[in-house]
Amino acid sequence: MSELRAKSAQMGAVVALVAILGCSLFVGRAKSFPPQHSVPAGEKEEIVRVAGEGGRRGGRIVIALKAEPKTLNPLTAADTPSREVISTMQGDLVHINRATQLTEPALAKSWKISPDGLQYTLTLRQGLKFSDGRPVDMEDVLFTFRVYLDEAVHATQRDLLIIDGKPITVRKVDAQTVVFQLAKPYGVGERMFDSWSILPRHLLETTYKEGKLAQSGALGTAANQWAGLGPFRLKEYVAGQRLVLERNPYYWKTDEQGNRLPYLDEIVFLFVPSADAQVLRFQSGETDMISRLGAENFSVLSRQARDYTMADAGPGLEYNFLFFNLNELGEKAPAEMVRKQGWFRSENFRQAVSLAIDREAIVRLVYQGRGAALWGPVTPGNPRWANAAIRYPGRSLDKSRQLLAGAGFRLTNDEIGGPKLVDAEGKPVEFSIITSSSNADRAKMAALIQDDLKQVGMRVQVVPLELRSLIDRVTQTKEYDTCVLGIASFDADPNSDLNVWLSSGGMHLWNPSQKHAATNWEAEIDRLMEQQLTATNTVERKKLYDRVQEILVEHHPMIFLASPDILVGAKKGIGNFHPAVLEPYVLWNVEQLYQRNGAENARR
Amino acid sequence: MMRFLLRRLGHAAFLLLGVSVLAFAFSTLAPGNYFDEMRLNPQISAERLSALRADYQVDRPMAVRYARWAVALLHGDLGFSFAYNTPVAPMLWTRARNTLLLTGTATVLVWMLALPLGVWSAEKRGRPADVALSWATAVLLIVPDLALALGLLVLAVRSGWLPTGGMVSVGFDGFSAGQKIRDLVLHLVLPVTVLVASALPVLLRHVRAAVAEALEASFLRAAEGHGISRRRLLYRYALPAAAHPLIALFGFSLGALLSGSLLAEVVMSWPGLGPFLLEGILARDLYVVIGGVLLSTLFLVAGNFAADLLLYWADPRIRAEAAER
Amino acid sequence: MSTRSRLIICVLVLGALHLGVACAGFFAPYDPATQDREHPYAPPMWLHFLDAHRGIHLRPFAYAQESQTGSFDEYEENRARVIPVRFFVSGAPYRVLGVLPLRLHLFGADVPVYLLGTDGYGRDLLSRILFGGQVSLLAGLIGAGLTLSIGLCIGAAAGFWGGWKDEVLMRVAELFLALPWIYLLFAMRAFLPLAVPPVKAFLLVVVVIGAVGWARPARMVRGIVLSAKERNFVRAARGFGATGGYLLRRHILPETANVVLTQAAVLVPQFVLAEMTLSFLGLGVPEPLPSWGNLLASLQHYNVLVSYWWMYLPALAMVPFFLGYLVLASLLQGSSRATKIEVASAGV
Amino acid sequence: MEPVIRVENLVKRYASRELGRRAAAFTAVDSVSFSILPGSTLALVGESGSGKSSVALCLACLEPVTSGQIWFDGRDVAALSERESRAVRPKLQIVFQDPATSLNPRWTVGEIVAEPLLVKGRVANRERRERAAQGLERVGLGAEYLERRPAELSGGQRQRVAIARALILEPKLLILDEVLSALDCSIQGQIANLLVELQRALGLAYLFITHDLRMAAHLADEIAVMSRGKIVEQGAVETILRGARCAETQNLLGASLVDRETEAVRER
Repeated sequence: MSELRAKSAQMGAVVALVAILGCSLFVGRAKSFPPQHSVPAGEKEEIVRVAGEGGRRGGRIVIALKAEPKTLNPLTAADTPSREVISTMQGDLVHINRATQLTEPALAKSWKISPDGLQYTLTLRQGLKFSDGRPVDMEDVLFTFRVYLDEAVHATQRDLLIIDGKPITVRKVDAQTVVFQLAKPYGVGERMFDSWSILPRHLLETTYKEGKLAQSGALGTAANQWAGLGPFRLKEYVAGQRLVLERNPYYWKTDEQGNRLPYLDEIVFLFVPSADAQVLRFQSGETDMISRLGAENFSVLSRQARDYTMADAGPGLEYNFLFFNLNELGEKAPAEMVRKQGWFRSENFRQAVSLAIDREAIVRLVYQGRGAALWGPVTPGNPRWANAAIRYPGRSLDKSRQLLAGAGFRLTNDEIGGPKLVDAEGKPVEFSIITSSSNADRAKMAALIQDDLKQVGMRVQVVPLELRSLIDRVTQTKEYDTCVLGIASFDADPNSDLNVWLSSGGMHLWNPSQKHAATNWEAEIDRLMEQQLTATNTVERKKLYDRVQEILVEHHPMIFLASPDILVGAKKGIGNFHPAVLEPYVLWNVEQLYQRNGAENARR
Repeated sequence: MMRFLLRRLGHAAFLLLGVSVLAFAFSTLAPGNYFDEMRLNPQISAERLSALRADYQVDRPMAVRYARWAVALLHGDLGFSFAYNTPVAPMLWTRARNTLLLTGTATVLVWMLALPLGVWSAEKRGRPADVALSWATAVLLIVPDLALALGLLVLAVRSGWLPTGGMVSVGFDGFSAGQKIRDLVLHLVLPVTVLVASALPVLLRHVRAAVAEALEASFLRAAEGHGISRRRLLYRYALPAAAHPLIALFGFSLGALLSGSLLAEVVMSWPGLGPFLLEGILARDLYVVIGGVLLSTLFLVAGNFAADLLLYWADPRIRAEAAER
Repeated sequence: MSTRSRLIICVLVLGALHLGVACAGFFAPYDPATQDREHPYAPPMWLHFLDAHRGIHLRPFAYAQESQTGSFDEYEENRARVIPVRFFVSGAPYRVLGVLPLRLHLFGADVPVYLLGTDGYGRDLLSRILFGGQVSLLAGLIGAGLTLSIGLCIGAAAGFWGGWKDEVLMRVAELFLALPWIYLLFAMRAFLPLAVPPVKAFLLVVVVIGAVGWARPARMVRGIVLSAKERNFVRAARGFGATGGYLLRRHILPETANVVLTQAAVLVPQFVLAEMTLSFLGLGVPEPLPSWGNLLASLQHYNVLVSYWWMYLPALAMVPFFLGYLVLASLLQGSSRATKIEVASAGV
Repeated sequence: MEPVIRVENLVKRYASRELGRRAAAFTAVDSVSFSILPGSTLALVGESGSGKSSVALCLACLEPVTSGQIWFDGRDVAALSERESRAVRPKLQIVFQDPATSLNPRWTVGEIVAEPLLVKGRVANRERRERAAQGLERVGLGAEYLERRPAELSGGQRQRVAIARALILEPKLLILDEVLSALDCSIQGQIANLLVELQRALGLAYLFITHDLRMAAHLADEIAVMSRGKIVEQGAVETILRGARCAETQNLLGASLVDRETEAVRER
């Protein structure tokens, strides 16, 4: 276990080395790719020079996606494959480096935050061009945010631009400068500009005016009808089979030697629906990289490693947990449910359950040791925000039994099946855990918990439900006892999980969308989260968030279980392969990836 | 004949109507809808979700949605996919084509194998060769298809002889015509093997039973007595005499062309209708599913119809009866 | 050997196999749900009679397995630790056929002995296979029985009445063949209260599949009934005043008997295997209960497929059962030459 | 003497069925009239497809009649419902061409012969068995055949069993639908003789349906020739044989010389 820790720490160090050194100016035009639309005279092209191992041009990388991306349109994309593909095709103003988890200048070469925290002034890089060669100007930026904010478009991320109920306003100052005006200070600072793809106005304005913007960017879109500011651009889509992207010759980054990035000519996304089939494809050499590996498949690949490298990037941001149904029960709620909730509402009961669960066994049996036991919501993969004071005290059946006895439960003996826990009224403690049937890991966790709780006399049934049915029960009908789920945060910042911790949040799973906080401690979390949202000082925010974590651990609305490591693999021939624990795990530095052996690759 | 055609058309229309109504009803009964998964996406707020739901009218009563869909269908529109945000029909069609390539090959192959093997084992019925064959098919029958498919894939990886899934290699577009065909054939081998292995035992049993029956009919015994060659007897007399049930079976295999290969397609990541529909079902992508179901139903109908036509054409008794009266 | 004596042997063998599964508790050394978290994916232990010093033991023994440090699933046999196996020991409590509580097991040892290895939770595979058979065979029998009895009734009614009733029933059958049943299953599982015991929940799913699967057998039965109805001995019986009920009972349904039995023999394994697919959709037997379907379903995982050969053993355990059913089917088929053709032609 | 059965203007039309098997409504029997006296035999002769078997099925109440009357036992049988006709049927029994298909292969001979009693009900097992044995004896088979199954019998023996079954309810009229044509020549003679004997002993009326004019002449008192659903010629045996007026009758006279076995195959 400790060995793994050390390994992941090392990995982190490697990743940190690749951190950008900042931007430097690169004067002049790209030599090999004369633009179709020339830059106005006197305007220079401001290019980012990226540190790191220099690669060689050419070649192709093939990578599998578990499903077809649903769209190329950053406005409507909601699924992981789409986001992964879009991240390689689009650029944002300010970017969060997935390895360092810090912001870095991207399309905006610099930014300034006013002292009151309400005004963000961003300076746009000069001489930028879309992947079709058309120059980028401030109108594109304004168009982008107009579109994202337009309610009729239904951009999936629109809510992130609404602060304190008021949308951000965007104002152009001059050709290179834009000002974002907030209604209230926003703690995340410039991080909020990450992932807002700057859209090509020249291609989308007509469709926008026709009100069909949400429909554009379908997979069948012709390559010349789609453009972005990412390292790759659309080349070809074959329904059900693959999506091929090609090098964007106008990309705005170079390596240290001044060679225009990206190195690769092509990146091919194959659609391989099952995780096991993906492993097979990787093992047979048909794909070059693999990510989102389960621990079992990871060890199979590691055992048989031939011409590929497997990497354990350490715990990611995914936290898995068990939660109880603490929703307000209506008048018509069945007596049985009322009784069960009587137990669930008892904090001693919840804590007893938590103490009875063997998290080390979960890490070992579910993740084959490639994960971390969790006691609080922030994983070791997010060292900046984790509350170091919170530690997993270990499993204790004795303490668990004591707590239960203190809460009025007692043990009786049943002939078959061992001791049985009954509540104060003599009713046996029996409840169900629902899990998603499509996630084998969580199903396994539930089965382990079932066995753990049997030790303290609780009879638990595991009910695997297909994902939609599960979500429907948790968020709509609210007919369930307990549930095992997991959340993988997009970003290390606490704000990415705001919806989970706020009592009014739709993902406040144990009791979502409350009008008023149901308990004092939930009210306190609300207050703390609101405070950190507007605090501008990181140290202060951390202090507030630490307290949130403490409260969660104290009251156990969710019983945190474990966090899996990010497990990936790549062919030995791939250069600059440095997986991150933030999505996209292996493609975050796609512009720097290269094929060491170009000739061999060309033949394939 | 015309009457018969009209009747058949009526059946088909009834079937399609029934299937579409019930598919709609089931999908309404099944909990959750496409937009539910977004509930677990912390970036999307509840208001956004309800706006989307209203936009796509998933909250409207079923009858209203069905009516709208049916009207659109009459205009040749199968509806819109929630997930892909594009019309369903072209998406279905590309995938159906891939599926047909796979199942078509497998169906031809399985019949080419089952007919001679079935005739052969019917001729040798009761003898060791026939017994051995029937045990072999029995074993094939109880191996779960899923295990078979995975086993073949593992073999492919270990040996490196065959591709481990998909329909074509990555560089397919750059290949010459010969290479293209070779590549496609190599990719077809594994999924076709799985399909053939799962269909062969049952078909073989039917062929054997039908031919054995025909061989026992008295007129064939008489023909044997007249000194007709064994081969001629088997293929010119016995097989046509056994045609009736086999044609019906052939209709079944035509009908299953679109729906019979889900498992092989998913495991071998064949870009066909199966994985697409499964994804649609799990994601509650309503119109994709209903479109797919309708398409498979259409094949079912067409398969039965083709069988009837073949039967009419192949069975002299039916033709003579119809002509005489 | 005559067909009759083969049939008897076949039925006897099948009966013995089923009895073994029914008494799973006695043959299985452990409770199928007991986890041994120190021994996930432990390979099968061999029983020895000869020890390392060539000493002969009358009582078989096994060597203890100890996991290698730093590894999740690699074990070493510790030759120094000998575990003698005892017979007719008292162990985990169980009930015979769900009624009679007992603690007697065929064999056991002081330290767990895994003759067929363990699964990912360290559960004894032998016990799981034996107990799994109970659920799976029950499901297979219920499902096949239901499908066939509904199919028989509807098929016979359609074939015998003919006319518009036949027409309607057959259209409905086609409808049933074409519908996407997965939806219904999702809907059903979602409406089922969560508190339903797992076996019951699963059997309910089986009942639904059984109930919707009638169309195919119904078409077969209808084909036979249609031709049986036109047979001269049926006409003759009508000729001396027989009623419809009499004809069905005495002449027509007996004609379908072999086909129905043959179908049953094929359908039982099919229903058992179908559970694999159901597990895939989360509708199978839930943890920690074993069933052949969910034991096999673990083979879907690539790592299990290539790393732990003993996880194939459940498939092997099913072979005698399924072969038994198939042999029974072909024996029954063989004893009814005349009706074979209709089986195949029933689709028209 | 009052005839056993009197058929007046019998018409049988088949509606069209699925798969174009019968494209339009097709008239199998067109205004057929005849009557049969007790103890006498009418032979209905015609080529295959001439409608004679349809007449047999209508008379036996096994097919509904399109129009016309069938007077039997003082009632118009054709007008009876399915349920009512059940009471009449035992009195007019039919024997089919192929004994292999008219006997249920699963049953024993004893069960087959006694089946009409089983249908009638209220007959004890033992009595059924005794009467079956008597019935078998009447057609020249011993009680040792009771436990045999049809597959173990020869064609002639099977036809005897079928006749025994038809007689067990003591009918007045026996409809013999091509009962001889599936049999070998020598056996044909034996069965024909048996029929003659039975008629003499029991005073039965026969409707003897055949395509074999010579056999008809051998057995019948009167002959009716059918063609395309109509009776084209009717009269005493000698009249027909001597002065066949119709082309159809002449054809049939010729056809009688053709090998009967091939004929049987064509008839299915």
